[in-house]
Amino acid sequence: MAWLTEQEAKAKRKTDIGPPHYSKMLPPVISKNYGKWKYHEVFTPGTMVHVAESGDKVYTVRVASPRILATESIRAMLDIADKYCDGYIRWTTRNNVEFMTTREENVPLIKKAAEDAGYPAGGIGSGLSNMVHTQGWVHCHSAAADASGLVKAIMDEVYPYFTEKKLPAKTRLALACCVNMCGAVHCSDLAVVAIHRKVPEINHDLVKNMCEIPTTIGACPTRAISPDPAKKSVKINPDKCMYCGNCFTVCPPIDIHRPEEDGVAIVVGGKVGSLRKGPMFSKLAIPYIKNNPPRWPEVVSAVKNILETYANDARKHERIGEWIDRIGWESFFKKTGIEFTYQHIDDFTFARDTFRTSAAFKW
Amino acid sequence: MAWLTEQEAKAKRKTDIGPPHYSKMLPPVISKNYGKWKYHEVFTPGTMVHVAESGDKVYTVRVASPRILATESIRAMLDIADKYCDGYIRWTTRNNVEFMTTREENVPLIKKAAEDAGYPAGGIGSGLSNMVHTQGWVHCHSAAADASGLVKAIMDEVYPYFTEKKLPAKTRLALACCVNMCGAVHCSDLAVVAIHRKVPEINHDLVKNMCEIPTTIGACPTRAISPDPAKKSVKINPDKCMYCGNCFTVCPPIDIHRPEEDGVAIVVGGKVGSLRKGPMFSKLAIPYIKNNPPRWPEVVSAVKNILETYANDARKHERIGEWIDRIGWESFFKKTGIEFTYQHIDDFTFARDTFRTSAAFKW
Amino acid sequence: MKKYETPLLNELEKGPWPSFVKELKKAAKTSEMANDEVGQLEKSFRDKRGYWKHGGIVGVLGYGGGVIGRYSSLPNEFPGVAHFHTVRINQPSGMFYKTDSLRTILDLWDEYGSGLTNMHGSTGDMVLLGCRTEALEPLFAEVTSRGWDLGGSGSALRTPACCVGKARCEWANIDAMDICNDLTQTYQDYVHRPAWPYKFKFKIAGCAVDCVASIARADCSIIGTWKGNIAVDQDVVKDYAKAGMNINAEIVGMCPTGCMSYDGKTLTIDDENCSRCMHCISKMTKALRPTGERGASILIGSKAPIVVGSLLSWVIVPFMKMEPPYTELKELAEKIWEWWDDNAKPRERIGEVIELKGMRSFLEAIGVPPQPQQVLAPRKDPFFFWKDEDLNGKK
Amino acid sequence: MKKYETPLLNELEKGPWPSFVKELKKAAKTSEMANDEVGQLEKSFRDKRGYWKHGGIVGVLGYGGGVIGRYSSLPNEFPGVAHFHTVRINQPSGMFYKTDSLRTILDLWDEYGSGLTNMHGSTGDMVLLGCRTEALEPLFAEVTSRGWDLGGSGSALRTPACCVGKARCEWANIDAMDICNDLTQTYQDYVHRPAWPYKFKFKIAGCAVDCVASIARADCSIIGTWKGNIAVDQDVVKDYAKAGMNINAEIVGMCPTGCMSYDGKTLTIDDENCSRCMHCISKMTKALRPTGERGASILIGSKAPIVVGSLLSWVIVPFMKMEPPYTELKELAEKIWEWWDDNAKPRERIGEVIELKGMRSFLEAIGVPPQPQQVLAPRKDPFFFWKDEDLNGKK
Ligand code: SRM
Ligand code: SRM
Ligand code: SRM
Ligand code: SRM
Ligand code: SF4
Ligand code: SF4
Ligand code: SF4
Ligand code: SF4
Ligand code: SF4
Ligand code: SF4
Ligand code: SF4
Ligand code: SF4
Repeated sequence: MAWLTEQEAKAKRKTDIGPPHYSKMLPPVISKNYGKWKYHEVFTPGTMVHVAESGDKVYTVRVASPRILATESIRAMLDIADKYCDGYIRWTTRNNVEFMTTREENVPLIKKAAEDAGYPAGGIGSGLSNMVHTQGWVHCHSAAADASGLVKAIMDEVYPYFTEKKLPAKTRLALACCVNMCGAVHCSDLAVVAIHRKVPEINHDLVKNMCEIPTTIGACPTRAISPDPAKKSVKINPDKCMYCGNCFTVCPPIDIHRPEEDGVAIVVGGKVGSLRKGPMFSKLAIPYIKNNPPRWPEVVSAVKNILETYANDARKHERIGEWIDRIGWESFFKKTGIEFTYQHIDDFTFARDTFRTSAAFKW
Repeated sequence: MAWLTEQEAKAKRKTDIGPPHYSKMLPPVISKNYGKWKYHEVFTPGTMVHVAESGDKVYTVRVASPRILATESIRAMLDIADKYCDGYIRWTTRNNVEFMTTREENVPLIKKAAEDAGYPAGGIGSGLSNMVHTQGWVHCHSAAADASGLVKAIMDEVYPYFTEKKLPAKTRLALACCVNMCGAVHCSDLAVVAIHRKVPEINHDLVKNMCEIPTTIGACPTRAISPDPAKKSVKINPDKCMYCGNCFTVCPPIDIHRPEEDGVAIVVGGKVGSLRKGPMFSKLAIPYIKNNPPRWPEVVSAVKNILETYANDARKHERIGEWIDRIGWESFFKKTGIEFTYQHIDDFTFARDTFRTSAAFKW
Repeated sequence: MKKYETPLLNELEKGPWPSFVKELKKAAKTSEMANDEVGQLEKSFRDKRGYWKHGGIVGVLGYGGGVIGRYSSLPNEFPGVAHFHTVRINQPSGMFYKTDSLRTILDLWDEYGSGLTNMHGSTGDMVLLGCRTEALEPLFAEVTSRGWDLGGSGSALRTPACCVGKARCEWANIDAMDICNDLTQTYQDYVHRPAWPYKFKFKIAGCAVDCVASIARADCSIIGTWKGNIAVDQDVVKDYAKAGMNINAEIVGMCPTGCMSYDGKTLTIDDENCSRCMHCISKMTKALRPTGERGASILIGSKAPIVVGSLLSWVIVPFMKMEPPYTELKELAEKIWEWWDDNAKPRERIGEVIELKGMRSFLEAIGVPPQPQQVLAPRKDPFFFWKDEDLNGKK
Repeated sequence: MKKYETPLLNELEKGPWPSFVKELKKAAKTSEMANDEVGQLEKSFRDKRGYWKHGGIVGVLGYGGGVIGRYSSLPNEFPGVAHFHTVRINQPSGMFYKTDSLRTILDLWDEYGSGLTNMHGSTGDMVLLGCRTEALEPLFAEVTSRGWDLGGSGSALRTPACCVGKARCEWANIDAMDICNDLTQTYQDYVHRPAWPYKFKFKIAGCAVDCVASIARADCSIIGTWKGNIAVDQDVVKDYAKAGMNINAEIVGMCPTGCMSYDGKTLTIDDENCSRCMHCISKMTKALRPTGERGASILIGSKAPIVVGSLLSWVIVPFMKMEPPYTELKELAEKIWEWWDDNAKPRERIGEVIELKGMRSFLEAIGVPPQPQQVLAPRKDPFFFWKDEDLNGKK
């Protein structure tokens, strides 16, 4: 293959056609039974069956993915799909890969083939699924920690909960590499969010040359930035700065990176489904753990500690947030042994609703 | 008795002595068993006994009061206390009067004497107590409705729940005659709060002479008032005004009174004790009912409707707020037949937390 | 004395509930002031509006509060209420009265005022309703010479109030009446000489049942509690069951922490998970009793809605011992007032200021460490601040 | 090709979870770009910081979005990532792929880009990771000529996403994939040409289980529901019991409305009090089925925390029928956008604007009446506003 010339490209290009219609992508058993499924049954964390009104069955093998996939790896998956799944494959909303087949006997073969390729089966039912995450140092300018590296380190450690061990309920881990929170970690059972913790440093000489002052001022969501006419640059009010890095986005000489201060916070107890208690936000469990690549052992053990405390203490079907709701946050801190700090106390817009307005609580 | 002369007054006056020490006011059985009570038992809504570790008993007869009491009436009560209670009497935190005696046989006599004086016994246990209220047209410049009149009309109607009939739990009614809410009705099971609903009218000529412009501007909590230099007066931004009447307090020519627009709102579901669900704020049930003195029949029947719906539907020990919490506000509106309006939807500072963030609700 | 026709008010003399109109009219028999109050009130009922003007500053020499100035806006029509100030007499803690002691006040009030009262005002004072400016000084002299004093008003410490507590309640963990009296006496100067950004209220309840609504309407709510188990008398539990109580539905099923169980015979409490909410104890008072150490939780900030919306008090100190002379409590209160005074704009209550300045700055100023009991839940959004001292040496 | 030492990254090739480092290195075998990505990433791991610069505007002719411009801040050291833009390819609704169809994209990407992908991005796109500016136009021509198109970025309609819905789930009340596809196709212009105050996201879930997290991360969340009873197959209930399910603890006791009961034989649902939360149905899928009319609840406004804190979506329309061509939904969406456009400052999401301007003004503009389903609870403080039209003629 060779690159198209400008000419060729102009001739070929189309616009506003949108994605291919999904109907072209569906395995025949899905097309046939579309909207007519009756029930499903989970066999193992990696396998389940859906049964249609018609009696048709579709077996699904779900396998893990690091989300960053080389084309070569995807091709390997497509080969499996060609071999066992009539040439169809699917990705889930949490970046796992699903192989579907109407032939039960293919299930172990698919599992084996995927595992051989490096992608183990799991993630279905009451356990851990893939950890949703974002770009990190691999691609984003804003990242206060890497994404994929942390995820790999964490998932290696909690791996059995993906492939075999059960938890009281589905448990959703997520990671966002900065407070923009592209991972939408704000409603996860347990999420890692990378944070900066210091006001960015300004290289005034470079600002003068590289940045538009009004744009830079406008980029700050808390209006912490004001002009510094003497230096033909800007200054930052440290009491207002929330270390979001928006200024850095538009003006790289305002450097938000602080290798020794950046790190991650851990938030817990969020969910999105309306089942039982309804959707909940994740709340702060640990305000800061330092970046310690390549394997972030402190983060990994903090995650494990919370997960295992939950696994031992929660009732069946109770999500992390429901469990904490029942026992109370004061018990959460006691049982996990996590220190409670000033950072845990809300001082943001809606702080009021987080203060305890009751004389009833646990010691 | 004659008035003290200025001279005499100067000679006699003391300052900063504070109230008499409570120990001088306690019946002997109370002094003796202070801090050593063991349990109590409620006999009727008007009578109960407290039993001390020592075996001593104190019987209490609680009677209603309109709170506004003429000295003559208080003297009549003191006479009863002298006769049956060794010369001691008590008021409760909800303005009822308590007669205490160690002699069981006095109980019916006290009850009878108080009822003869016009003050029926009741208010103990799972039912209605006195309706907490404030000044109204009797004394306060700020009042958007009367207080005592509304309370009298309501209590006449729900009277049986004070003297004999039970409710699922203690039910606290309250009334505040303006949004200053001196009655602290913001945490009552059911409260009436009087409201203005229109921007005050300004008599500019009088403002010029009677009011300090900066004070007037400063009095407005929402900064709705700004100078009107042309008129040497002020103007009000109608989008910001929340009809609180603070401007009228400092500048009477800015008249907040609008006889045809003023009236009351009804809020429900508050409580203060930490039992079970903990303290709760009252929430808006009915945004407006017009002032219709002397007996406000529309308000009375609205109160009765809510109370009876609650009485029929709630579980034992469930306060109004707990009941609504269990059934959901959408069911509350359905069961009471109360119309849901734009006013019910919060648009104040903390609106966000009142919006429904779940796909689970009832039709 | 002018005779008013009161067709509207008359309607409120009917019905079983005690009638305030009857009270007004009782006083009006002998008081011109009360009589004109009746007249003006009838007019208010007719016109559906009040006729009062705010008072400006009236009071007694050397005090800045205790009297609420009020004037009729129709002084010519109703001269008896041309002045109609209220006088707040500080109630004895717990609102017990020896009858002769109270009679003294009534007699003075008939002499100097309208003969009308509120027993009591919402804050807790005995409110004497309707007094002329010139009566204030002599009335004050009479009242104080007999051992009574004025309560608070304005930007001052307001009259503290409490529940009946140890006087007649088996659940009082602290001596609410004594704390109330002690605070009132210790801080007389603050009660009488408004010197703060705004009002400040104390309310003291013996337990979490909160019979004085302290958590809803006190800048500082002091609520008794305990550290220890709930003792269960299983025999008495059986009595309750026999008497028809559905223990599983009414007690176990309503326990907010789910820490109780009942197998039809024995009631078991997992005390470590009890939040001391008082539900079970209040419904089975003969069978259940707190045991162990007693003290109070200190909560801060409740108030009515203006300006930023009503607040319930927030837990600041989960547990404090409460022994006279209550030094720890007073030291805390004084630190609170100092910080408030330093940080508030006029008419900002303590709760509002904490919200504006952040709980951390408040806690640091009063020397209270962060504790999970202070929050219902930790913060959600990751915009938390770090001081240099947090960064250095920590983790 | 430069050979990087990667002692730190190597650590992440170990362990049972699939390794992104292996993926990077697979691509690096043939791609200079991927190779320098590995080099720069190793440096990031060593220095604990990223080395990227935000992109400014890069893209394809006539489109304002679909490409995220990104440049290394160390282009001399890592020339392969001097440009390292990402290209968002709009995924087919539901993320099913025919293998040959997907191979087409892979082949193109090996030719024009780094060979690295994200399957998928958080919004739902197929993300092609690492592309030079000059590759964008030809790549775009190749991709579109094969029936694919770019997804959204910038202040535009973002690529809509949905759960698997009717394709493979027994609980889908609406055709999530079809709605997703229809909205994507109908609003191609809005996806490709950012013309709004900020981004706008649609996510569509077939039921309240919300397997696409729509309620947490979509400006408009469309969630399937039903109006009708839950049909109970009592025989199958018995099977579950026999298989060891503790129906009282796991189902009845966890029903949030308390509307279920089970006497050891029959499972009863008081449907009027069911909130359709999906708990019981999801845990006993063989025994319980919704019946009756199907449609969707429309919710508005969820987003990540910047600036005013994270939001969950708010119920606006409790129930809407969902039949193609989804006219009612589209009319609603268009009214929402119009009001948003009229009222938002740049970079204000719809939820933020509703909060600022008040729910009433929003509902009035889009023609939706107030309904109790829109709120968890009514307002508390009595500071509500009255329009003249409310005062005239009402009550
Ligand atoms: C006398 C008084 C204290 C005082 O210092 O004056 C008092 C006295 C008692 N209260 Fe109270 N409460 C008193 C105001 C309150 C208040 C405050 C208020 O209403 O403003 C509350 C909080 C209400 C709220 O949560 O909104 C209050 C909530 C309770 C409760 C909790 C009810 C519940 O389950 O939510 C109990 C326990 C119970 O009833 O089982 C209780 C129980 C009691 C007991 C049984 C305590 C005891 O063992 O002596 C006392 C008599 C029972 C009764 O009245 O039914 N008392 N009680 C107050 C009487 C007011 C009145 O005249 O009616
Ligand atoms: C007399 C009393 C009502 C009653 O009928 O019982 C009362 C009456 C007034 N209150 Fe109050 N408040 C009274 C207890 C309360 C309470 C309840 C309490 O203290 O437990 C509250 C709610 C709790 C709180 O403090 O927030 C209360 C919240 C207010 C407010 C709102 C304050 C706020 O921060 O939101 C104002 C407005 C103000 O301060 O300007 C207010 C202002 C007023 C003024 C002084 C209005 C004024 O500017 O003149 C009222 C004088 C009425 C009059 O004509 O005499 N009053 N006020 C209560 C005091 C009697 C006493 O000393 O015992
Ligand atoms: C690629 C992706 C993360 C990923 O690894 O999957 C992503 C990456 C970026 N997001 Fe995001 N967002 C991505 C999904 C999200 C989501 C999740 C979702 O859409 O479901 C969210 C949370 C939901 C929401 O919209 O609030 C999200 C909330 C943000 C925000 C905060 C917006 C806000 O209103 O709070 C920003 C900041 C901004 O818009 O300036 C942001 C900005 C960015 C930028 C464009 C930062 C920038 O200024 O350059 C990131 C480019 C990264 C890069 O280097 O390529 N991204 N972003 C996701 C898009 C891929 C795709 O198209 O499928
Ligand atoms: C495949 C997928 C939809 C898709 O379009 O891709 C999917 C598929 C199913 N989900 Fe899901 N869910 C999927 C993402 C989600 C999400 C979204 C997310 O995680 O971001 C949620 C919301 C989580 C939350 O609330 O925070 C989700 C919460 C559930 C639940 C609710 C669990 C609970 O009790 O709270 C169920 C019901 C259950 O497990 O009993 C469920 C049940 C199911 C069922 C059984 C539905 C069915 O009858 O087919 C499907 C397989 C079960 C399984 O995976 O255990 N699915 N499911 C998604 C798989 C993601 C993955 O790779 O792991
Ligand atoms: S979360 Fe932040 S750092 Fe991570 S991809 Fe999104 S914008 Fe970039
Ligand atoms: S980091 Fe964020 S808050 Fe701080 S100055 Fe920069 S833009 Fe403003
Ligand atoms: S509630 Fe308002 S009108 Fe009533 S007494 Fe208090 S300040 Fe006056
Ligand atoms: S009524 Fe209140 S909000 Fe309106 S102008 Fe007067 S002071 Fe301001
Ligand atoms: S608050 Fe507690 S101690 Fe005080 S009276 Fe009420 S129940 Fe008794
Ligand atoms: S006090 Fe409350 S939490 Fe404790 S056991 Fe009793 S009901 Fe349960
Ligand atoms: S959201 Fe509902 S319909 Fe969609 S996949 Fe999940 S369970 Fe099925
Ligand atoms: S769907 Fe939810 S609310 Fe309805 S019966 Fe089932 S568990 Fe209860």
